[in-house]
Amino acid sequence: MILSSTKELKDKGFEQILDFFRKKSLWMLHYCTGCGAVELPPTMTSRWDMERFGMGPMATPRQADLLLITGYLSVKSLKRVIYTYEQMQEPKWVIAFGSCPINGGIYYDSYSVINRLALYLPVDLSIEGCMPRPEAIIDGFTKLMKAIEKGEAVGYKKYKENYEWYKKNQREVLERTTPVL
Amino acid sequence: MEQKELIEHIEKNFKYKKEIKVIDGKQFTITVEKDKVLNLLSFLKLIDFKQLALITAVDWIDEKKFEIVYILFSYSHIQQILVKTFVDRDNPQVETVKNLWDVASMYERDVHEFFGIDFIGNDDLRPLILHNWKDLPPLRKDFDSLKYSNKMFGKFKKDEEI
Amino acid sequence: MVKTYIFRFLIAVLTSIFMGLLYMGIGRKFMARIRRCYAGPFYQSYIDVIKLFSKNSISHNWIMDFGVMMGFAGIIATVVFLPIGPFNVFPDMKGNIIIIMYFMTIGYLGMAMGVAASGNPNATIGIARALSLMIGYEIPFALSVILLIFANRSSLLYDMVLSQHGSFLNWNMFRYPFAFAGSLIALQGMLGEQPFDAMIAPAEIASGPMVELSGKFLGFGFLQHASQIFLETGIIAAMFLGGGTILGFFTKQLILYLITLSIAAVFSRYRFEDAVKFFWIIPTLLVLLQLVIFLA
Amino acid sequence: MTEILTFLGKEDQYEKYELFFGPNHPGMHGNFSYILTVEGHTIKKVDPDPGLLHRGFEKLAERRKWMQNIALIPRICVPEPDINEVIYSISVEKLMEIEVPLRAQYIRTIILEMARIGAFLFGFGGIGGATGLYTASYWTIADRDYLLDLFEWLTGARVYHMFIVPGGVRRDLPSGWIEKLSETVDYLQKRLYEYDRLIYNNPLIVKRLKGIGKLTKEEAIEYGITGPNLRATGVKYDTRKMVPYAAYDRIDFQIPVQSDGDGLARAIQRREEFQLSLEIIRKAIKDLPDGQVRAKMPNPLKFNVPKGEIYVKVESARGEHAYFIVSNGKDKPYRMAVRGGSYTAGLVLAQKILVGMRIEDVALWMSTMDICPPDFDR
Repeated sequence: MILSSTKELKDKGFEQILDFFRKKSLWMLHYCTGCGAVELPPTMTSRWDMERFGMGPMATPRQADLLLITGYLSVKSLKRVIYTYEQMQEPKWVIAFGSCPINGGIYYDSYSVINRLALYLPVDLSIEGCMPRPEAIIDGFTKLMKAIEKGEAVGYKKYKENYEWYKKNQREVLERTTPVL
Repeated sequence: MEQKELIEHIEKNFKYKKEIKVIDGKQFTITVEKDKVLNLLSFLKLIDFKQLALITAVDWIDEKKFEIVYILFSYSHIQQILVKTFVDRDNPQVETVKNLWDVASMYERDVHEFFGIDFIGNDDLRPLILHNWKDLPPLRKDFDSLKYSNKMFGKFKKDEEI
Repeated sequence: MVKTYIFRFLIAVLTSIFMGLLYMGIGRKFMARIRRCYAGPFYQSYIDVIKLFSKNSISHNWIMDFGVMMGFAGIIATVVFLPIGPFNVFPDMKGNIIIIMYFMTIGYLGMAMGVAASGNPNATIGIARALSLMIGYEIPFALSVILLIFANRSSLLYDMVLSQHGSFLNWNMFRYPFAFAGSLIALQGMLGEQPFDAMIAPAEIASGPMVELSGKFLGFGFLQHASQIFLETGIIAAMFLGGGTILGFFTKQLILYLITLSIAAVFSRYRFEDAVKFFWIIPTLLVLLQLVIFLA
Repeated sequence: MTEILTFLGKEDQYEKYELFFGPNHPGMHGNFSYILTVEGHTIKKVDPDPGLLHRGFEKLAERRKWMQNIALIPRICVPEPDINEVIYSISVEKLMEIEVPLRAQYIRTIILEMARIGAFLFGFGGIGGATGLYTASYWTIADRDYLLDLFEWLTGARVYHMFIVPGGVRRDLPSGWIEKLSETVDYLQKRLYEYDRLIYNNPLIVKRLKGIGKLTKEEAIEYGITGPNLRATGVKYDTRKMVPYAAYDRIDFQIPVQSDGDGLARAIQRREEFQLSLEIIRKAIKDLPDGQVRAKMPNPLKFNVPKGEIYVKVESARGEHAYFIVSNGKDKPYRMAVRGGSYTAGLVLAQKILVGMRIEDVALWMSTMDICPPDFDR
């Protein structure tokens, strides 16, 4: 059938050509997981105009290539983010904003915010700053584009290979049956 | 009414034991026994304290008490009243005020989740904000947030990562 | 003989997709200028389509596969009957407009079948809205088609184009201005631009019919939309703007599309039943008025 | 026709379904979710599901010193963070009985009004986004950036400024800033007329907004609706006027009110308050006195705040934003409770008012009420 997956396109050269098109047309999911999302509207609209890079917000995870974790993630959000990530179709990438997804940032001692996102989802790129300025966001996007072109942004493959490990970590946080302390 | 008249009015017409303390020109507190809260609140609602701005609690762990605070506001008197009551920390129970204000049910759900205080008569005390919470209610003073965070989310170890 | 037809068919379909995507790209640039920004290059839509086809896609069941394909095929099949300037896939058929109108609905019905199988309530609501909107704009559009059939005593688009030859004042646009206005409003609805974009409405139903489409399915959706832009602007261009040479035809289409977009840029969306009501009142009355003038 | 359909559908259970409106729904403002039970296009039941943005501010504030909290609290409310700093500072000043210099009060006023305008611009864009008029969101959000540039010049940050501290403000205004601000205010005034043409006089927007989520005065007060939403129902109350803080008692202004209490009235009320904020900034610039910008404070890492409790509220773009702060005389707050401006609107009123509404109006209702999930998630 025509609609079968791209798996047969194993040819490396062909994949490289496709990567060129993928990087030129990154569609991000319009999902504000945290406070960094407040800098996304300026990035999307007239002043910084991210559409110049072929990027645009998409309504549903099915249509998106890029999941933005805009800042901290509470446990409740983590569950939704994982659902969302698994609904997205490969190839897909994750960008983490700010310091919160790296080590908890200012919320390092919060009972509700996860400290390190990389334990639960494969992060392809982190953007520094609290919160990242639009320039920094666009800089991060261009870096991701370069990584995609070089074939280095392979978080989704990592997720598939280490699925058990990620699931174990996720379950530890989301489906705990005993008190922590 | 001005604050002074208002306090006099309350002193005169609300007979039960109470303690009134002025914070500043626009707000004052009234402390009552916990079984008189409902009486006081319905009395205040009658004298035009129509807005219930917040229900919250304070954990006085040294005195083994929870302080429950009802914050009311009146648009005609331009006065804020903080109605306070104390409940026992081991058996924290107080009557619901959701029959007076619809909004109270959500505040009570909130306070129940974060302090473990039961509101008798409010049957909708489902978890609201936290996900799958198994520990002590988090805003109690004996709950250590940092310890919880370290144990639950793990300190960042580079070598563990893939 | 058959080979030539297949060849001509392919040319028509590829032209429609190619030009449709080009119009989309130019339209995005145009929109961006209204919004005080630049947007991507004009060839962005081609990149998007190639990317979509390079992605994995998820199919819920074979009805979804089939429905999406059918939606695309419906539009393609319609393009075959459209005289692209002087070019006709089947020179003998000369684009019967009744067939075109009939085939155009197949695209929507196919899409409806496909997305209903995805089981997402947003998609179902979206397609229900799309179909009710269709009932809305089909009325003024059909009325203006009837008017032109009366006027030309022929239901062939080719004849309608022929009758407008000569000076541009011969165009039906100037002969029947009210009908043209009505059809232009109907075109806005056909293309699903604001104020008639209730079927997509991201803030309401999360992009409606497209909500569960991923990868190739969305790619087909994209291509369908591209062909649709080509087809629908093409029909209006042939009916009211006198067809013309290939280049002239493309220019007219583009101008029609840009007019649609500039209306879309400054209007918000109607609720769908308001939209249907609007279609049944304003454009319908306009076309009816024209019909009365014509008959009188 | 409708009656027949209703009759036919009476026994029909298949019609009802659950629709997850959010968290990753493009119509949702921020990270929040309504679980809607929908019949056809009509909503039958609403169950809000907050907590997706919960960070436990109330607990974190108890773990930090009085001064350290300044870095934490602006993060409670993202579109308009400065109100948090000002409430917190006012509470600390009132508990410690510190007199704030007049110039600092005026600077606070200017900052607050700028933040308010920024939040309104976001709100205008939200109405555009919810109704499909994307041009409006492109324009307003780009215009908001002029304010952010000024903030950046003044404080070094675009969004979280941490500029208002107990005792005054962090530093004096740089030279040339005021002139630039007046230019921006004039520019925004010019743009406002453009928005009038695009949004408020747009017949389709008016048609969409009219009658959405109609509230009466009594209902609004009963449900704890505050701010512009309350004034849209006709209650002439503004915290800035009635319980003044910063320099609002020295600035003369009129409170605009509407009477209808529906979506259109709320939108127009916001437009009027945008105008009002521009005026307040102009007046504050004109009256700006000279002098100190910060009262003398004890060592920021060591100071204790005397025992006491206080409930401080300020007017934010979404309504009354308030803190209830309890101090037990130590170097950290004993308890800090946050009452966000849209707490009751998003959680309680929604359950009542959305029932019977159609799904296409949910996003629009949310943007006219300016519901901001961090308010109740904290």
